[in-house]
Amino acid sequence: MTAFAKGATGVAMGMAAALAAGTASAQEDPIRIGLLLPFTGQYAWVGENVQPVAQMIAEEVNGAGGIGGREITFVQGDTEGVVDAGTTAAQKLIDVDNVMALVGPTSLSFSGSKNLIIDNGVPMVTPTAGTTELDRACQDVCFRTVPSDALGGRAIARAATDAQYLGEGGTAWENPVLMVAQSPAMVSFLEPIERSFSDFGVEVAKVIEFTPGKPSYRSEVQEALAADPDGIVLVAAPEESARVMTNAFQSGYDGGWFVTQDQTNAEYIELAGADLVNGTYGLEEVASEEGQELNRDFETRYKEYSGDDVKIFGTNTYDSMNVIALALLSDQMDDGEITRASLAEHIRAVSDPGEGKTQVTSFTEGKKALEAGEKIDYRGLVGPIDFDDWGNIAAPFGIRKVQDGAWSTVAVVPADALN
Amino acid sequence: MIFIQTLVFGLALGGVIAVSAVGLTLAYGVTRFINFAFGEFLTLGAFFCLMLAGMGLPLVWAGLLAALIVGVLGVLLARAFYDPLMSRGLLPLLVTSVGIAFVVQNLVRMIAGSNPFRFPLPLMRPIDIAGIFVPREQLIILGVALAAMLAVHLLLRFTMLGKKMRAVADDPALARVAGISSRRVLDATWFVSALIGALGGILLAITQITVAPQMGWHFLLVVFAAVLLGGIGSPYGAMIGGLLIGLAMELGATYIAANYSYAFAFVVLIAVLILRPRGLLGGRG
Amino acid sequence: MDLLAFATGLISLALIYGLLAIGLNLQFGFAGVINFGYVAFFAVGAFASAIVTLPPPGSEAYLEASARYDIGLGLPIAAGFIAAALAGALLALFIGAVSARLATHYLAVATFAMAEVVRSVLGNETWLTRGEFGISNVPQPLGGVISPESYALFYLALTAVVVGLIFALLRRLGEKPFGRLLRAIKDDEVSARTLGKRTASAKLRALAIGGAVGGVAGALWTHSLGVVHVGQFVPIVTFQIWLAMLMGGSGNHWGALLGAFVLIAIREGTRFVGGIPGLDEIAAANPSFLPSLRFVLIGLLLIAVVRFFPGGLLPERRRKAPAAPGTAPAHAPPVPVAATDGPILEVAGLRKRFGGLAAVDGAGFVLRPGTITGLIGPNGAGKSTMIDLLSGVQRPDGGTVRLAGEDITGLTPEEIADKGLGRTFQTPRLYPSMTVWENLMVAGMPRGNETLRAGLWSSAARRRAEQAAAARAEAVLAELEIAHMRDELAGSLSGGQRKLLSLGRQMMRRPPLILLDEPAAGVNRRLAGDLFDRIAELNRQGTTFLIVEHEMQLIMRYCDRIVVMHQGRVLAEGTPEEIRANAEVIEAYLGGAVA
Amino acid sequence: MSGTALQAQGLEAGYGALQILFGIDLTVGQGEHVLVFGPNGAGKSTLIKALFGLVAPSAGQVTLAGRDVTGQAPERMVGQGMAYVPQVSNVFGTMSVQENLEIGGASLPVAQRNRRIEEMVTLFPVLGDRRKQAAGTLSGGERQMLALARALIPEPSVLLLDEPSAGVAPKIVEEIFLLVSGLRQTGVSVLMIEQNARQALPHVDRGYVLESGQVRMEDSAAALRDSAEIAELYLGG
Repeated sequence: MTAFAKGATGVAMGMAAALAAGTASAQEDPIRIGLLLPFTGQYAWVGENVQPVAQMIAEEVNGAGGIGGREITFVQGDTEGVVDAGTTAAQKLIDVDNVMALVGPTSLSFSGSKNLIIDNGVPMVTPTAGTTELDRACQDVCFRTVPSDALGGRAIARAATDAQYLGEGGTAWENPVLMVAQSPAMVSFLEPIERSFSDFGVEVAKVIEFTPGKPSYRSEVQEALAADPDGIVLVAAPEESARVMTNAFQSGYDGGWFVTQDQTNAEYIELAGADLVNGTYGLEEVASEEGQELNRDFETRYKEYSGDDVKIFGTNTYDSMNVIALALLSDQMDDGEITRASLAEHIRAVSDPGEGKTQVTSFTEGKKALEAGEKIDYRGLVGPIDFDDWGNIAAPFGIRKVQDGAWSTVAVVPADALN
Repeated sequence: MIFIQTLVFGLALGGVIAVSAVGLTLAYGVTRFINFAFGEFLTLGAFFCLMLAGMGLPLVWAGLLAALIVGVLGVLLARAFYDPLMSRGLLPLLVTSVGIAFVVQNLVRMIAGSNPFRFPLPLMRPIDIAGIFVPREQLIILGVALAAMLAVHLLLRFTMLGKKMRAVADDPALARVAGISSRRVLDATWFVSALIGALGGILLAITQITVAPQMGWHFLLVVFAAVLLGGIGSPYGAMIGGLLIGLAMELGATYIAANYSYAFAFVVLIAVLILRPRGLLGGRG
Repeated sequence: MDLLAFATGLISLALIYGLLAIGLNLQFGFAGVINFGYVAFFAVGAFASAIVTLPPPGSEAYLEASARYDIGLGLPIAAGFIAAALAGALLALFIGAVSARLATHYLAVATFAMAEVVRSVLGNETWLTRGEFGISNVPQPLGGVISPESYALFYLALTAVVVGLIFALLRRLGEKPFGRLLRAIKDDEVSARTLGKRTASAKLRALAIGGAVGGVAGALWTHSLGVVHVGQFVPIVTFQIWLAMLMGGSGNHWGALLGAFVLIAIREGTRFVGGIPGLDEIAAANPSFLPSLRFVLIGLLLIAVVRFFPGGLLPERRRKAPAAPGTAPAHAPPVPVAATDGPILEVAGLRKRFGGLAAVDGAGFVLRPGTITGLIGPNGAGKSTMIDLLSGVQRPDGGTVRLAGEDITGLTPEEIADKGLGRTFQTPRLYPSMTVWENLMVAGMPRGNETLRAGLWSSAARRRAEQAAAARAEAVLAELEIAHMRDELAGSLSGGQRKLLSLGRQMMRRPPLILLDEPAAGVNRRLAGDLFDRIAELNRQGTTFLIVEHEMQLIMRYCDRIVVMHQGRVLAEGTPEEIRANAEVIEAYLGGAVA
Repeated sequence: MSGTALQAQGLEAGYGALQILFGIDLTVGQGEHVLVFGPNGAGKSTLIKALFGLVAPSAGQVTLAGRDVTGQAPERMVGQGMAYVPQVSNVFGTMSVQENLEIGGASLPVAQRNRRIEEMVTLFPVLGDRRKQAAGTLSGGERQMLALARALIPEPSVLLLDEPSAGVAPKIVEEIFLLVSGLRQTGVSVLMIEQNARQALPHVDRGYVLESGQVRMEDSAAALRDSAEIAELYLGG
């Protein structure tokens, strides 16, 4: 065998393996849902946080008899946190695995897989992409259960500038500094936060962008402290956030902190240390008092399921999966057949508010209502989950604060307060 | 004032870099190739330390034991993957070391997951000296770094093993002729290199608070910069290079642009190399 | 399920990676640069092409796409590809400038760092690249015209055409004098320089082409996805390209292309890892388990390829030389030297120290045109160093060398070779991975034919030059009686044949003065005699020789004059008879109180 | 002479396809000093490397005090009692004189090593004055002394010297040969290859003349010195 033939055989074998795997999975019955997320590379933690929550819901669905007898299974599509791998991962999920819907992608992979998703009409309900880039990116098949960073940023500015949202003993910030990590998921907060502070009458004293992945941020912190802030809004992944806050502590800073919904979870307290983050304000997407209760229930349930605390994107994933599962069920009950196009329509149908609709907050509840012939309106942990034309949700926000090593809610910023 | 404060911060970061760089450059001196898997020694050191501390071992002992484990792993890796290629020139070794970096880094993620862990060092308020904040962690880092560098110095100057290592680094052919078994010196070198790397990783974990599978790989570039700046293969050069790179990064972040501080370290490096192609203290390439 | 669509996308990607591997192969395989930052070319190409082709801000297309960026020139896509190639080439020239100063290791790390600096710049200069947001409205060729369903196929065709075109160009180039020169440099740069080759500029050109190819790959990539984001260009991409190149075999472009297909097959094939009993249970507890396993496999593959396939899957094949032209073999005329009645070479007070050792310590002698002079002396007398100094391979510390009256002291080897001084080496320093015929052709090709342009367009004059050189090569092959070895690799020749070929390369050039460093060492006695007969024949035709040799019988028989060196100085000079009778010389050889 | 220290029988060696040595027979008696010389390219360096295991012999046998050591790795040769001083770069330039000597005794117990170092410093007093100095800064003659001393530290039975006069100022050459000659008192056997035959011969007991990889002559030093054949050999017939 010549060397070329050997090489060619290698290629053929690789392709054949791909084919075999593809056809094998096509003959099975379950409904496949793609997890188009980074599982390796710099953002591997995103996939790792989302998948268990999605799995928990899938088990709930499958335990209750699945979708018309068909189980929900997941296929991983590792985007590796880079564009071309994200595209090929999406290609495989859509063309080979024939997934019915996507959980994901992140904002980075969205740009590379956007055309694939739209051309093939695959409904995606992403729990992870809050970037303002997606605010007006695609209609009909794109949905997200994470509010646009534009809204989140505005809520932070609103709360920080108004003592009524800061709980007992809280004072409004007058000289805030904004620190933002340079990563796709974070930078989109920058402009909304800075602008919103200004809208609410307080100028941001300094904006500091920093490179993720550095071992320390002492110089960046020093620069922030030079502006003598009474509070710092910190937008970064948990790892960098912990580092920045520690470095600030080591530099003698004792002012306030405000973090985004990304760090407003028990996991972050554990990573950064309760002593360090005590008194830190955080953001949470909640509808109401009731919503807060649901959140606590979810935290307990997840802890039982996985033995772990809820991490970033956990609540958003919960809502994404519930919406998908309920839409699948509703679609299946409609005419016994599920297609990507009909599923996208049913995603709207089960989540939009409406006269006479039954409000449900979980798959089990929703299933009961659907089987009773009712129309449903899913209301989630993140908010009422009512998608606008571009698949965005508008959520009121809860303001939380670390007290005695745990997050507790100190106020709710209603949607109209953000105007 | 800010300048002095920046110097203080830069020194501590430089200490971490310097320790790691010494480990890398020691191995280079004897083996004549840059080990791209060196960053994984850092990662493994931090993870083993974390694991042992989690099993209830006091942090200091956990760190030392972790370093020893990584040292042994380093020898095993080198024997399995590098030794068979020693006679094949530079490129196969470089590429193999990149492959090992991929494998180790992803194995760590397969076992430990992707989410970062907190390094279990309690939070401490800084010491305030006339308005200059000196974080206690930094004192620990500097202390350990100085001790490690002193230990390397003593090893190289005053022990037979260290002298053999220097002899092999100086002239491998002559060392053989003088009756030194390069096999054993090589093993010892890998052990020391990996051990110091692991120590560097633990210091890095203290600096950056967290432990994650990619930490070593990310830090590797800075370590490279230090090694090259000091002159490849020169342990004392690596120490100086490490401190300088640490200072350059912090000064660059403070006075030039925070988001360019990595780039700044490399620009300094490339500029120095263009002026002195063999680094500050490097004799040979 | 639509496997065709899946495969289409992957084949396009494999072609793009193939292009990257080819570009890297040019830089590493030919210019010898260990570039661990190759992804930077991919990056600058992608951004350059995107920025050049994006609709300008404020334009209708800009508003339609609700795009957001500050720069966009709105030029046609072809301009984007050109810009990408230029951007890649410019970056390569920068590396070329640095690489001249740095040794291998430093260069590997410096390029690695350079790529990170590039990434840092692209990530930070948001006015240019939108930083972490990325640019997502990059125009796609015929984007509105072709239906979305068939667009992937269309783009695959486009990619195949672009890659095929570049591939064909490079192949053509490889068969031309320029390509031959690059392969010669890869095998032995110093010996190429002593044949008068401008190796530095040839290497720089190879680097630039490699950079341009990487840039074009970037353009192909960005227009296929319609987006460009700095997060793509991480170091792991560089190493995947290395993997592709090494798997293929670093000697040829087919290998690089094949390697890229294998890489993509493995990279994407491993996405199907799973379903192994026991594995899924572990995987359930850690979602990163299986995806990380993929990279463990890729890492192991990298290790295994290097260890077990040192030549790659597709080792370099021997090229068969075109059939010999029918024209009668003829000698090339010797290179003319400025007419002079005086000596052809004058050496005076030449000095060279290595550390504490004075290898050549004020030596001087004179060569008359048309003579054969032997240069002898005990080991360490400085003979080889003398040859190196005369040919420019080493720079003298002092003294002068005049060739036909012209001062050539301190010139580069290629300049000295052009002035009419040829040399051979003690170990022949051929181009082992090239055939005998190619070795001769490299030597015999005039410089003007080795340009990049000459590789792309061959004029009638250039074809004539090639034919003339080929005819000369046949003559030399016949004269040295190695015509049967014509298509053998030089690396497979015996010691004696190598010496012959090494002389043959000089016969292709026919300089008026040739320095031979131990032409008979390691050659059996009969062949050594033949060799000296050839030398004598060339000498009759007008070539002057200076020969370092230990085989005294040969020296005494063939040389007109003998120069004896001892401890870096000229100890004696004269006819063979005079030298044999010289007591000092005998003392020098046998040791004793000479100095 | 009470026995054979080193013996080579039918030794053949070369580099790849290039054979250099064609069946060399050679003996060095205990305490004997033997010179191997011959014109350039005769194979002297290859011979000494083949004896020491730096070049693997393709045929033949090397025995050290009766033990077969053919083709053993150099570092093992040292353990067997053979020492070798290369022609150039024979000291560790970045290390001090003292450290060079210590490396020579790396395998010895500390006490013995220190004793041997002191003995060597007595034998070569110049080294004692320069203990702290980096070996790279020594003069050519001092380097040769250091190299000799380093090789002698483990008390070898046979010492191989590769052109000790190479790269040394002419006036030092005689001094070095005298030093080597002085080693007789230690009882070590010496095999020296040297181009500088006339100057070396008075200091040795016996000599071999090598030509084209074969032994052309073998005789006592005195007889070789007076041989007319030798000059002819060097300068061609």
